[in-house]
Order: sequence, then structure tokens, then C-alpha cells
Amino acid sequence: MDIINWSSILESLLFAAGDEGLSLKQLVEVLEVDELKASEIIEDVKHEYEQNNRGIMIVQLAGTYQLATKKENAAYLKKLVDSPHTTTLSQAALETLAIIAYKQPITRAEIEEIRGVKTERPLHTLSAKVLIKEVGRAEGTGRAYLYGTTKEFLDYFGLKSLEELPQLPEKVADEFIQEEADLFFEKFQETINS
Amino acid sequence: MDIINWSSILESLLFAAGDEGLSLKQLVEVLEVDELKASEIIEDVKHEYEQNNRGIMIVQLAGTYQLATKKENAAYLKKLVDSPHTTTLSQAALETLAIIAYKQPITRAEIEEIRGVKTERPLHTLSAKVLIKEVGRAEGTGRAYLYGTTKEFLDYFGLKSLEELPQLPEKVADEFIQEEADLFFEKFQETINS
Amino acid sequence: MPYQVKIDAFEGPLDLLLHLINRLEIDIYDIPVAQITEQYLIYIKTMSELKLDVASEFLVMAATLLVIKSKMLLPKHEEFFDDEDHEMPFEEDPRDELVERLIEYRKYKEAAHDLKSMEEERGLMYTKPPSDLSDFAKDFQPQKAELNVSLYDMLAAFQKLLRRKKLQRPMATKIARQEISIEKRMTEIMDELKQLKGRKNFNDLFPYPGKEHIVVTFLAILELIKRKEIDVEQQENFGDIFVEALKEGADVVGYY
Repeated sequence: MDIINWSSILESLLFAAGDEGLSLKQLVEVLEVDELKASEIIEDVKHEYEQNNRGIMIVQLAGTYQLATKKENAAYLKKLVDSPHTTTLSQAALETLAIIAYKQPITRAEIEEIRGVKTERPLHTLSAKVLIKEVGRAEGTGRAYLYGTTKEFLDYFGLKSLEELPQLPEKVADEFIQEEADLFFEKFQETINS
Repeated sequence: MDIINWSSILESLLFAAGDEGLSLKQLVEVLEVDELKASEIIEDVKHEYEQNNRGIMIVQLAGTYQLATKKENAAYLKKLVDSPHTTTLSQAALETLAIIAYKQPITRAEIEEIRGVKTERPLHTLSAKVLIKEVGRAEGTGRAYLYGTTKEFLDYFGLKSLEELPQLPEKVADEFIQEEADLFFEKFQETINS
Repeated sequence: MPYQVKIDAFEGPLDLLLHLINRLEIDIYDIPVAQITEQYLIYIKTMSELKLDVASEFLVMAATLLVIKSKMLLPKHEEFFDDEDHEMPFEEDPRDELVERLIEYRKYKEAAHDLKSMEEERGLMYTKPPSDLSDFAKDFQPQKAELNVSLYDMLAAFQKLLRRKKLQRPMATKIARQEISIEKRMTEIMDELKQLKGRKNFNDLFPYPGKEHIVVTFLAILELIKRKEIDVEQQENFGDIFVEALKEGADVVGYY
């Protein structure tokens, strides 16, 4: 009596994959079905999403399937973006601020690498609130701006100096950096050996 | 002819908000409806999600509504990504956290008295994971820090609010003690009467 | 029969005592102190024989147990009850304080157990990071407004990010390793350059912030230079770098 509920599973998978999306190949692997069946499941869910009362849809982007919000609800999303501006910072802005506080001086590209998403707007917000500022330029091509925290940042959080920032769970941070380095090395090895 | 499709809009909003979630207040603001109507819309979508072929559900975490994948699909998701809780908390950390959760605000000395062991490290771990935070200072000499749980704590354990914590088995124990005391008294009586 | 103890599996002396009480099927409200003390001391002894650090708390508890044991041996009931001048004192059991502590600790040990299963349950639900809504933001007016966030909010946000990273990383690497091959990226770059029929800014070849993608792109460009499929030009130090497809290399990529 174990009927596998493919639509439900696909929705879960696509949801958790977020902006990274999933390729047909990945779906085939995870669902353990053939490509035809996987495509069928996708089509099924697509149809369900086309129903009027759904707010999400499946889009195909850069070879992956992703969930996205329906365009006709854009006005409400706009309101969502505009509304919380009053006294609190968004998760995006807080994340960005934390990264800058602990890793300054740092370029936008480096921040985006850590966050995995574009960070133009949070940087703009934080600059506007004078919590961060440009503190110089990176070496090398592009000479990107380097960001750091301001005196106002310290004042605002009641810190005498940056040393007073609470310690990060170092292991997590180390692991993080280590793994990225390994990945590079691995790829590099592959190339020179091929 | 413009019928507003609330379910669709709510789904779009919750999807976009992701793990930041949306409070009822935010929804009221963005949807421009009253609380009652907003709750109604949420209930509607909740019901739709309970259908068998849906892979997501609405959960209430730390005072916000969020979308999350259905638990029964966890096996498939595990194949794709690590669970949010790959590194689980140690027994020491869990005990410490339990004491803080039920007795907050509480000092380190008080926690150590209950556990009967030093608790510096678990406190450090829990702070680093932002599951607890300093919420003030105790009166009196030393003015020790008082600890309490955070919003992250609620999210981490899937709780709407602190009220949702399971009850401590206090009552059972008290009854027990009472019973035992009676028994003791009985014995005692026997002794003096003999 | 001497009881085999698991070494190092206890959170503290109270935890060990609770374990012994369970194991020996003792009523917590009527602890046979002599027996439990003996078992407790065996544990401590085993620990030191194995040269494990016996935390001072364990030793303090051993002393406490010995004190209680000796108090229990004192026969003082009769004296009290014969003394008519005294109000009938409700004599304290020397074990009372310990029992109270054990019961209090057991409560939280159980609560910790509950938390553990809640942690597991929660682990079955997956959430997604907030979508990038910058496209929906209309002209954003900077204002030095009053803020209502704390240092803690910032740390919480960062923690969330780390957790999310951890969540996404395995997927990113799994996918990336299979899908973004250097070969494929080389073909993509060549297609891009050929379509353009001109030079392209080096930086524009890196549209995605992911390190994986950047590394692969960089290696792909190096390989293309090596195979003389593209030409790279920089007019001054720190100036922009431009990349251009060389005509004769047009269909070489496919052979590799």
C-alpha cells in the first residue's frame, strides 16, 4: 500500500533547493526513476501550479528547475520589500553586516561568495545607515572597494572597539574556509592531471 | 471582475520570505486586511497544503509563519542536502539548555547547582549558536550574568513560542514526594507507638 | 556482584547516581546509602585506575555520600522521643537534600531528552533562504533612520547564514562537480565570444559569485589561452582585461 507521492516529493525537493534549482539529472538520481518518469512528474506539478490559487510556479533556468513566485503577485512582493524599512534591518542586511564586522576589510565579491547571493542592496542600506563605509581598494584587477565598519557601528552596538565583538564559533568558520580551499585544490589537480 | 486570489498571494509571500518568515502583523500590513481575515487566509492555505500531493506546509516558528517541507519527504531531501541539524547538541548542552529554557532568567551558578557540574563550556557552545543569550545581570554582589533563550532557540526546536515547551514533570514528582512523606509519617507513627 | 560501569558516560555525579539508582532498581526516595556509596566508589576507583581525570565534583559527591552514610548509622531516634521537653521534632532524613537534588536534576534530564527528540523532529523539516527581492525594490531612499536591532540580532543572522551555507554546500558541491565541467565552461565561453564578435571584458566572464564557478571559469580561460583559442589583452597595469576569440580556433574545442 505504499504509493509514492511523486508530486509531493518533487515539491519538497524543489522548495529546499531554492535558487540553486535542480537539474533533471539530479532529480533522476534522487528520485531513482528514469528521465521520462522524472519529466512526467515535473509536468504534473507544473500543471498543478497553473491552477489559479497557487502562488508559485516551476521555471527552467540555466538547465535547472526552480520554484519562483508568480508574476501576478509582484505588487504584493513589492510591498513586502518596502514595508520593513522603518526600524529594523533585514536578515540580508544583518548577515552582510556580520560578515563585514568579522572579516573586514572585505570586497563585495567576497561577501557575495559567502552569502551566495547578490548583496548590492544590503550594502546600500548599511552605507545609508552609516554602519559601514568604503575603507580602501583591493589590490589587483578591478580594484574593488573594500568595506569596513564605522565608528557609528561601534557606538550603535555599544562596543568600545572591534575586539569587543563576541567570538564566533571558530570551528564553523574554519571548516567553511577549509572546504572551499580543498575544492579549489581538487579542481586544480584535476586540470593539471588531465 | 478583480477577484483577489488570497491563497496565491500568501503562498508567494511566504515563499519569498523563506526562513525569515512573516509575522501576522506583517501579513496584515502587506495584504491590507484585518487580523481575522489574514488568519482565515492562512488557515485556507494550511488546509490546501494538507492535501496529499503537496510537499510543503505552513509552520509557526518563533512567532512567524514559514513554509517548510513535509516531514515524510525527509528521506529524499537527505539524499540531496544535509539536514539543518547535522551536528546535534551534546547531552551537556541539552541539559544546560533545558534548565535555561524552564528557569530563565538564570545565572551560571544556579545552573551548575542543578547539574552538579561545571557548565562553562556548554554555555559557550549555546551562546555561540545563539540559542541562549545574556538577558541581564543578577542583583547582589558579583552581579552575575542572567541567561535566557533566544528566538533562534524556538526555531531550532520547531517551537511557536516558549509556552509550547512540554511541561516539566514537576507535578508528578510533587505528588510522589507527598505520598512518600505520608508513608514516612506512617512509619514514624508506628515507631513511636510501638 | 560488582557492577560494570561505563566510564565517561556521565554528565556529573548526579547523573551517575541516577544511573546507579536505575540500574540497581532502587527507590529514589529510599536510597540504601551503603550500597549506592559502594557502587559509586567503585566507579571513581575505576576511573582513576584508567587514569581518567576524576572531576572534583565526583570526589565531593563521594565525600557527601560517606557523610550521609555515617549519619544514617547514628541511632538517635530514642533519645529524641524520650525527651518530653522538646517539641516533637520532625527529624530530617540525612538523605533528604540529596534526594531533592536528584529529583530536581532528573526533571531537567528528562526535559533535555524531550528537547533532543524535538531537535530530531525539526531536522526533518527543510526551509529555504529568503528570495532575492531586489528586483521588486523601487528607488530606495537612504535615510539615517533610528534602528531597532541589537548585536544579538546580527549574530543570529550570521548563525542562520552559516547554517544555511552548511545546508546548501553539499548540494552545491554535488551539483557543481557533476555539472560545471571545465570543458563545458570552455564551450560556453567560446560560444559567448563568438556570438559577440568582439572583445569581452574579463570580469564579465564571471557572472556568478560562487567560488566553484569562478574557479572553473578561470581554469577554462587558462586552458583556452593554452590552446590558442582566445587572446587576452590588457593595455595598462590594473587596466581592464579583454578577451577575444581567435578565428582559427573556432571549432577546436569540440575535439577535447
